[in-house]
Amino acid sequence: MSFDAATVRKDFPILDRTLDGRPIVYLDSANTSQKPRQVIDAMTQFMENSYAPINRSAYKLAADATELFEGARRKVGEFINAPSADEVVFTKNATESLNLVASSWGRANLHAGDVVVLTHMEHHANIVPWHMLVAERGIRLRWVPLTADGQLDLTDLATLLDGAKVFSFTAMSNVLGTITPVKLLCEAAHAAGAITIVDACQYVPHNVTDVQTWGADFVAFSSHKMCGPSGVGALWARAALLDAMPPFLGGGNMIADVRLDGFTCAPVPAKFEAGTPPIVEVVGMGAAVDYLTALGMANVRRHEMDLADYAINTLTERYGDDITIHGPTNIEVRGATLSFAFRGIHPHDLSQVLDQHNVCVRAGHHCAKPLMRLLGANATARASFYIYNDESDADSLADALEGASDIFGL
Amino acid sequence: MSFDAATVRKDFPILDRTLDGRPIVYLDSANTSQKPRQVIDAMTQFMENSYAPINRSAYKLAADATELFEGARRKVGEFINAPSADEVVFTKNATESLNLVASSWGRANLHAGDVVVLTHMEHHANIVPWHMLVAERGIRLRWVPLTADGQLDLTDLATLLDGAKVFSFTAMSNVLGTITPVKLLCEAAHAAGAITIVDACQYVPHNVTDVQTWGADFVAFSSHKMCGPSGVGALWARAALLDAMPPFLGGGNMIADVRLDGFTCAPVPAKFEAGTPPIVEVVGMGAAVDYLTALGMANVRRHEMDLADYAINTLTERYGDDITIHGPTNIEVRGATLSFAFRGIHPHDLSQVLDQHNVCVRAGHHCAKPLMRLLGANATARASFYIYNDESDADSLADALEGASDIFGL
Amino acid sequence: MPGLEDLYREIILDHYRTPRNRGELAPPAVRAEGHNPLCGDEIQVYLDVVDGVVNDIKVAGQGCSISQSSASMMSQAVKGKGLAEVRALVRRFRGMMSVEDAEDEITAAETAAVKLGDLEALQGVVKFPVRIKCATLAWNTLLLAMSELPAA
Amino acid sequence: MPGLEDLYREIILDHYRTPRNRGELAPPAVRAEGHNPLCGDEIQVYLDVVDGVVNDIKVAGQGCSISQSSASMMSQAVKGKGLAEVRALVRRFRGMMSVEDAEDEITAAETAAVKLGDLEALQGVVKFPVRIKCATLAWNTLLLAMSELPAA
Ligand SMILES: Cc1ncc(COP(=O)(O)O)c(C=O)c1O
Ligand SMILES: Cc1ncc(COP(=O)(O)O)c(C=O)c1O
Repeated sequence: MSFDAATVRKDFPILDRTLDGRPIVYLDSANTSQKPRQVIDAMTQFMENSYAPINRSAYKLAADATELFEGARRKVGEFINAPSADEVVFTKNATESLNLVASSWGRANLHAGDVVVLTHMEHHANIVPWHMLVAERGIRLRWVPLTADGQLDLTDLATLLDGAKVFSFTAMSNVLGTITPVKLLCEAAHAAGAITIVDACQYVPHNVTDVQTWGADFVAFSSHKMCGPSGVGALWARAALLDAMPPFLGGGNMIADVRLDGFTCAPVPAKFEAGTPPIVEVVGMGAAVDYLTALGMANVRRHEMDLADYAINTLTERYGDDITIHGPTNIEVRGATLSFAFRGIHPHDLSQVLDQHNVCVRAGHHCAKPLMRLLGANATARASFYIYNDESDADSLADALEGASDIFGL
Repeated sequence: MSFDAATVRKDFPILDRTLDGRPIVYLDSANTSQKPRQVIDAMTQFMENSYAPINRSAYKLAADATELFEGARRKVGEFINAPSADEVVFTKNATESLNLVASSWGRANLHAGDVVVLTHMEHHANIVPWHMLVAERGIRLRWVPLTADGQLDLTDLATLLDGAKVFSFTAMSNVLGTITPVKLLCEAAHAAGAITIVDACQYVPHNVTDVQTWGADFVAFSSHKMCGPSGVGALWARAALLDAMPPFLGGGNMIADVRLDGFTCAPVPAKFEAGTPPIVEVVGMGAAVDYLTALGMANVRRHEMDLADYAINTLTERYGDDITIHGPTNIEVRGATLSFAFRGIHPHDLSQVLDQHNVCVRAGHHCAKPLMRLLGANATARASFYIYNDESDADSLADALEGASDIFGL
Repeated sequence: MPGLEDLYREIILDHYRTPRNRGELAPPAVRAEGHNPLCGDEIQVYLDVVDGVVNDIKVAGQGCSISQSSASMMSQAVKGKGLAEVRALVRRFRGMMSVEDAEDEITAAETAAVKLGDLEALQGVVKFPVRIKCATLAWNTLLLAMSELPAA
Repeated sequence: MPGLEDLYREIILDHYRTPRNRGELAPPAVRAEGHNPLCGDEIQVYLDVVDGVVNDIKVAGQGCSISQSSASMMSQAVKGKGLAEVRALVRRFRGMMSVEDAEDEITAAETAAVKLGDLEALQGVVKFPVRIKCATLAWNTLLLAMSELPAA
């Protein structure tokens, strides 16, 4: 199948819109992606025709809704090549997925002095839950450093992993765009006896994901970054790990029995899905998976490689030393997420100027403050491209930058 | 304003639908409510025109989305008469709200031997999180028993509360329909030095809610039961309590700073909203609040009192001793949620038979197994009425019951 | 749309009204407990196995017509059978309920050879997916009981 | 739509390019740190108060033009002022940024009487709600520093 961004773009109503008479150049998909008509319609139609409780009531309407809901679980499972759909736990976002692992697996398995290995390019969602266990349990953290071009520096990996219980790392950096060698990292971790947690929040929306080839133990991601609704995320994990873990949140749906003096848990995935789930959102996430599957994730990846290549070339040819693009230059190991510094202008000011042209980029620490400090900045501007972007968007970005330095007289 | 269920009903597309040629008699709103056109449209329009990240990016689209999102927080705050919108924390559902309190306030304040008081009519969401603290911390639970007609038996309340740290109770039972005297219970708890947690999941959708008059410390509820989207809930709490509590989930948005060696928290409510929130769903919840406000919650309550009265009379007049309706007979202290037993037919079988007439009732333990055991059943059938139901729905239920006993030859 | 007559066959209602093998067994019979989290049904299966053969089985608990009749028919079907045969029967029954079991030492041929007899009446349950959990509750609890038997 | 000229007034850019009172102060000056979680801006305010008057103030940290110029202007505005006057100024400035403060001992009249001078240039920020947090960062950090002063 050939991939045509212009056709894809037509599926996204918001990109048809103008603001102050000009089209929107949306370059903030690493933050959250826009929603195609197909997903919006799936949610609307579900609410108009089929909305009902899940896994609780027996009437047809509820049985049908349950079937749609569990069908979405199967779709999400297949999308990442999970051995079984029952290994897919729906959460509210990737942050909850990671907290679930740290809290449930972590509290059951980690004790004072135990080592958890992270990397210097983690998102706060994969740092703070571990800091909380440092404070509560006295576990210790070790950090995989970075190379000059923003890849993981694996020189001392074996030493870092030595004696570690957990290696938790991102599959793709939301700041640098770096894609990490997940399979190799899982192998190294397992060789050292550590379990692996993959933060695939930035990877799943942009690449063919195969949790079995990775050999990972836990994989976390969010619907809203992959054309799906907000309010839902997923955690995939090996059934044996989920089975052995204590529950996370307590309440309805996650129990087999509750008595005045205690409770027993339902089997997975229900065990980790306390309370009324994001019913409509799960169905919408299933529609997003259908949408991406129809595009073909290999096509998506190829498109984004081309686009990253084009954008990097355009910006560097035009601005030379005035622009610094962080992260790897090798397109094979990076996605189309470009953090950059421009003529010493503070990213916040830069984004304000770009916004005059409806060019939407994020300025800030991107929830990765430790990485920011290593980059020697407290913020970067970040342009992140997705399926609905094409070369014209990269050109718009380049054009809009032109005016920026005038204002600040720098 | 006068309240007309037939007009209200027109706002709900799903109730216009037929199944096998017959209309849907939806009597499962205590489980989850249907969604009016106004809420569906608000979500659709937001996704088509205004979707963007919240509280992170600086461009107009993001600023406008943030304003809509925070506007919804103000609406929700006003709906329950919160002193400040910043005291409203968005969660994924009431279950998460209650777990947040048990985990965050609980772990910071409860130690071995400390007493938490619950009632015999609590939902699992207000039992299991405490059982988890019993296992982890060695806290002790005491239970407020029930009277014969399904109200709280307050005879020994002072004794039960004596020395307790927490009193956590429902404002309205999802099984019996009982409305509890929240203000009085809060006063008694405070007099004993205990904090109060109100599970208002069944109360907020059906009544005028005023957390200040209640004098409660924490109040939890869900959007999906009050005409709003799935995937979002709320926790209200006094600012001073929230300020003093440790965080719950760790990640983006809830931090002020993150370093390799630790983190500091953002001010509330951000402190308790880790990760990308249910953006569209919060906006939809705001629309649901607008919708209910326009109807007038006092009108809603009056409508449901009339309807409960009518349904109870119709069923008892028609079936006499063949039907047992649980819970209070005094309409003043109950909502329009009717659990019942009919001619010894198992509720699951009963609901199957009713479903032949598209009468949707829930059969089961309603996530309140301890209460079920007290009722001497392991399940009840439950018909729960809401704004879009009227007397004809009660009649349909009564008619559909007719055929039930034939099949089982009982 | 499937009608109620597909679900509530006469033989099912008969087992519901007059359940066979109800009661309890004292140790050394093993006891297992099952819950249907959906409807609150609870079942206890007491299993007495002597020399690899089901010597006696009793069922207690509460439930709907489908879960109770399935339990009653199950108790009749397994009584007197060898454990391997029981396993094949469970597999066959779960298969009829469209529950897929992972491959194991029981071959497809062995499973297919199992006679279901009266249990065929429960076939109609598949058309009511929500009730499948009612029909399989007793069987899953039986598996649990078997897993708790002392190793021979 | 408000234009960039509303935001980036010349006087703001001047304070951004040439910030006043940059640096640190040694104890007994108090130090407070502020973060803008949105953009990552960090600011440190050093406050030296003698006999209830701001004897010296220094500002360190990194930030955008708005947060840096606001900090610079603030430092100029409060230096030499008594603490009560500083409090009224903070309130007045936050008011201009449409941040509502709870009633306290400072009256509305006192607040209204405060002269903002150069700070008026930041008025345009209100039209860009996301930038309000940039403009108020230094001021909130000043409040923090004041709260850490030893009781007189
Ligand atoms: C790499 C990475 N991990 C985790 C997250 C957290 O995802 P969410 O905010 O959906 O919980 C994000 C996105 O914000 C991310 O980019
Ligand atoms: C009284 C009560 N509390 C708590 C809950 C849990 O709400 P949710 O499932 O939305 O988390 C419910 C509804 O299921 C309820 O009825």
